[in-house]
Amino acid sequence: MTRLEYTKKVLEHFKNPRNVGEMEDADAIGTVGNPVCGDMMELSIKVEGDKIEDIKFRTFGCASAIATTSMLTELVKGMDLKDAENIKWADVVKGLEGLPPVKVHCSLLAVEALKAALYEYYRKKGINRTDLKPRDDEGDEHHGDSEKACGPLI
Amino acid sequence: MTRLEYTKKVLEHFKNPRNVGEMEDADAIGTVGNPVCGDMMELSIKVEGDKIEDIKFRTFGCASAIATTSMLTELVKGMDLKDAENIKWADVVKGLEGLPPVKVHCSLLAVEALKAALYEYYRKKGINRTDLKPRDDEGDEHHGDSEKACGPLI
Amino acid sequence: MKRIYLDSNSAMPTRREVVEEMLPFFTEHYGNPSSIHELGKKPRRAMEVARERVASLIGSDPSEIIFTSGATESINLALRGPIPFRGPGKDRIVISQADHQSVRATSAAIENSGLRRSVLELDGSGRISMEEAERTIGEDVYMVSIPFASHEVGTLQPLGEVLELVKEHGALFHIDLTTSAFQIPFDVKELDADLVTLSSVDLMGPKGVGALFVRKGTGISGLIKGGGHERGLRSGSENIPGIVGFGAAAEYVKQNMSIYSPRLCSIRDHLIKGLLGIPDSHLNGHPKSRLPNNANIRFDYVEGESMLLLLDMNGISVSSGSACTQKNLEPSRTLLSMGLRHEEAHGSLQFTMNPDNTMEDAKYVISIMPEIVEQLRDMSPLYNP
Amino acid sequence: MKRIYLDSNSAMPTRREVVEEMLPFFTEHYGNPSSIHELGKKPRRAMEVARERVASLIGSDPSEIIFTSGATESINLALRGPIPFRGPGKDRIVISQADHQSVRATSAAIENSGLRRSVLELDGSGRISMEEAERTIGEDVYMVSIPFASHEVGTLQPLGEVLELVKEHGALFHIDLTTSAFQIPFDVKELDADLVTLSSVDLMGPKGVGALFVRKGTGISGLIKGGGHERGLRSGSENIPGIVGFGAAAEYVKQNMSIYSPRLCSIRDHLIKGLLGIPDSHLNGHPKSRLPNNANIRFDYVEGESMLLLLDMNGISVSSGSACTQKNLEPSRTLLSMGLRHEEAHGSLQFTMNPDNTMEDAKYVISIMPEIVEQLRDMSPLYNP
Ligand SMILES: Cc1ncc(COP(=O)(O)O)c(C=O)c1O
Ligand SMILES: Cc1ncc(COP(=O)(O)O)c(C=O)c1O
Repeated sequence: MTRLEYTKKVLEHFKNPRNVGEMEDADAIGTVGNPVCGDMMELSIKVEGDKIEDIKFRTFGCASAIATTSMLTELVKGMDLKDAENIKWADVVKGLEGLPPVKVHCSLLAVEALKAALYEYYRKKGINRTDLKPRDDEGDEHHGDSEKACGPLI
Repeated sequence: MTRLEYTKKVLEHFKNPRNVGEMEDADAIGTVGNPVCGDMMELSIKVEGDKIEDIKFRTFGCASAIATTSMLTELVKGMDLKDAENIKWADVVKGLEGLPPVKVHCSLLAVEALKAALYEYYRKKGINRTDLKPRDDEGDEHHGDSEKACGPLI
Repeated sequence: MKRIYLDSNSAMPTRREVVEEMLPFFTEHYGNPSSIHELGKKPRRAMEVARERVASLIGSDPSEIIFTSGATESINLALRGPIPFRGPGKDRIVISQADHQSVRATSAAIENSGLRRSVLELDGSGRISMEEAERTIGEDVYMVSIPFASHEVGTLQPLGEVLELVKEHGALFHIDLTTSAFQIPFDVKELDADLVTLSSVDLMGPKGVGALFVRKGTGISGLIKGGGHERGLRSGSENIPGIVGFGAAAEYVKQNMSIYSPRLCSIRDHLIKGLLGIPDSHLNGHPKSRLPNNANIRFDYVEGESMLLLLDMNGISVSSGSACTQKNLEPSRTLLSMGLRHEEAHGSLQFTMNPDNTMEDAKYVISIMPEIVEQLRDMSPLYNP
Repeated sequence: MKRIYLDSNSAMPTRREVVEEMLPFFTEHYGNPSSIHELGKKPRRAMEVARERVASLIGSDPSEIIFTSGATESINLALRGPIPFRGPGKDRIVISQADHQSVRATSAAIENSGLRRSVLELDGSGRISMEEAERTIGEDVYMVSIPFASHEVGTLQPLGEVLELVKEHGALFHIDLTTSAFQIPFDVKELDADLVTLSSVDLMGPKGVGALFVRKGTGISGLIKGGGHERGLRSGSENIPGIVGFGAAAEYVKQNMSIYSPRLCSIRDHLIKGLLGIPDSHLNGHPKSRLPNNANIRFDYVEGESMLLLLDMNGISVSSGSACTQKNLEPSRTLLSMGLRHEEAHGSLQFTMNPDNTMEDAKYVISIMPEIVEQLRDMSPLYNP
């Protein structure tokens, strides 16, 4: 039943999140999620040349939502835009040394936030990167009214 | 839940039953019950004048079957035939200071045994006391095959 | 670090003197109470004493108490057992959004099996509305189930009024007493419900034991079939140590409730007042008509699990009404029914006490909470002061 | 007076070291295992250790173990849970006369609800006959339930042969392991039953806890609805001290069975031999293929409860297969199915042991029994030597 429990790494990121805050001079901001669903993330990036020079986040959500965003910012800070595009949720989970299955959606959301910021960054530059465009429907998966959605974890 | 438990008096009669045995020179013997149903009683009486001069019993059955027969013999020994006829199961139960509800049928059976003996005594004297004649069907009550008969006590 | 436990809704410690009473029944008086030999006697009598003690807590006759394995089983038995005995045309069950998930899930299963179900909504204070109840409870209803109080937000329910309605329409009334039994007196002679659920752990007794009060004459069939224990309503060899502990706990509660409940009220009120000092914080549930042990507060712009974990890191145990905690991702239906928006439900915390809690506990929570809320708000995109 | 307990079928003492393991979970680690704060951890981990220990006893995966409140509940779940998942045309359950009353009553309820039921009879030794099983188990059967051994007369059942038949006809196989688990090894990898019932008290653990092994992939729905505990198959807050004790007992049994079981066999054989020295006494059940802890003897011309009470007065606890004991007045169906006449069933005694019993116990019983039988025969109208 460790599936309910967070790794030390998650708790550490939760307690001392890296790169928290707003960014006055952000080149782009990506926002995903919905407070209705219990988590919402905002990622601000500053790009210099082809690199993510600086990154900041704000998250409303559970410990894993906060930790995954924090982890993500740590992973992509200083990274080439190309490489950042290719970050996968699994990289975030790996960086955190694992997530309870029920919390994996948080890592998906963090990656979505990054893509949203990158989409916005390119859009401002006049490049339409539809492949990075955020889906409208995320968050819905854990928000049904059915008995199933209310069922046990395993 | 004392309903499962015997009174001290029952246990005392069970352990040291009065008037156990056969009687060589019995005036009449009454036998009721059926080993199939778990209890069977045999009462032998000796009559002098109008009095039950002596009485003996043998019982196959549970502690309460033995105790009720023992109690009954104690009650009627030396009694007028008339009075003996009027012994009720409640007198036996009272003598024993109570019986668990599920065992009350034993006291009925003991009284039946006495009546059977008296019936036999009168029959031998040429008097047909049908009112004392044992029923043929006793014992059947706790011998069905239905789930109900197998149900809980209360 | 001293630990402050404010999650008594999730579990309560078993009192030491209760454990002491249980102990001989594991290793010494271990016989089966149905045994007619010597070793059956002590467990049989101990079980009867326990039955009398539990009955006495709610003013019932001991023969009306059926021992079960806990509140959830009692609720399953209460809601489903009477179905075969219901009158013609009676094919609907009425529950409320104040009910525990065990009531919700059991009634959902009843609905799946072909009957119908209505769920009463709550007003902003967490109470069912009598107006809706009047509209909803009709002649086709075989049972109405209402908790004494919402276990989440603590709001007391208008049981007396509901009872009148229920009787008027010839239905059965089940009251879930799980959360209130240790803190508010209840008597089945004063409020003649047909079925009442009780739980041992919620009386500071052992886990794994519960009871259902079944008023004499109520038609009901057992769910768990077998040897015909508990008047045929609950088969299975009896959990004697558990039952003994349950009885001891009921006795303790009966003797001491009038001492500790007022104390819990004071601590609760202090805690509520202190926490509402935090900006943008709100009380969930009724300010007065609520369980003595329950404070349920929501903090705007932040999420429950995060607060819960930061409190935990500071030695404080609480529960949250959040989507992100426990076994499912749904926000509390009770909170939603009260009109809270999802994000408000997500930001709610339950502080629930037991008699071991002290005023110092409340004070410590009040001292810690502001920085936790602030820390999380500082990273919340919803918070733009 | 020293007490000699030979009624382990009715209840067993909980081992002291098992109680010791349970104790901290009442007063110290009392949290709810679903809680995500600190107090949820110890109970959560302890529950997983217990699950592994119980699984290990029968060679299963821990995820295949569902904790319940005891054998009776496990049996109800095993027999009824798969009904919604059964294949088309599969509407019959097959049980045997060796089964416990909980299997009989549950399957009777299933029959009442519209399905059908067949009950396999026993041969003179207490075994089901494979010939009858072959005739009975067909394509319309969704489940066959057979105990590892008759708990009354101790006769082992031909599980392997039945299993083949069951698989051939696409049915599920439930084995009631309640009485055998502490004394004969069993492995679900060697005998691939779909469902296996286990009971804590019958492993010298606490009462009020049991388990159902549910093989991965078996379609089954829960009976007790609620919070969705135990993979949704058994809702209700977990009885952590009980589960911990169950695990500790399973571990003890696994480590020690090979030591005490052969010893129980010797005591059993000595007891049987000694008691058969009494004239007109007979062994019920198979002379060799029987549970190590079980001796079941009948004494002609006398009735069970009377013997039981006289033994009790001499400090010996046993059970009887008699009409006059326990909660009902019926003679044992197992004994009747074996061909005993009612009066023979009434005169049968069950001597059932646990690892605390010694050869001295058997010797004492053998020394006492003849006078008891004689005393009762002397007052029996059936006995005319
Ligand atoms: C009001 C209420 N009813 C029922 C239950 C179910 O209790 P259990 O999980 O102990 O069976 C709970 C559990 O906390 C509860 O709070
Ligand atoms: C073989 C068997 N199965 C099931 C049971 C039922 O167990 P419980 O009464 O503990 O639920 C028993 C009880 O002794 C048993 O012997």
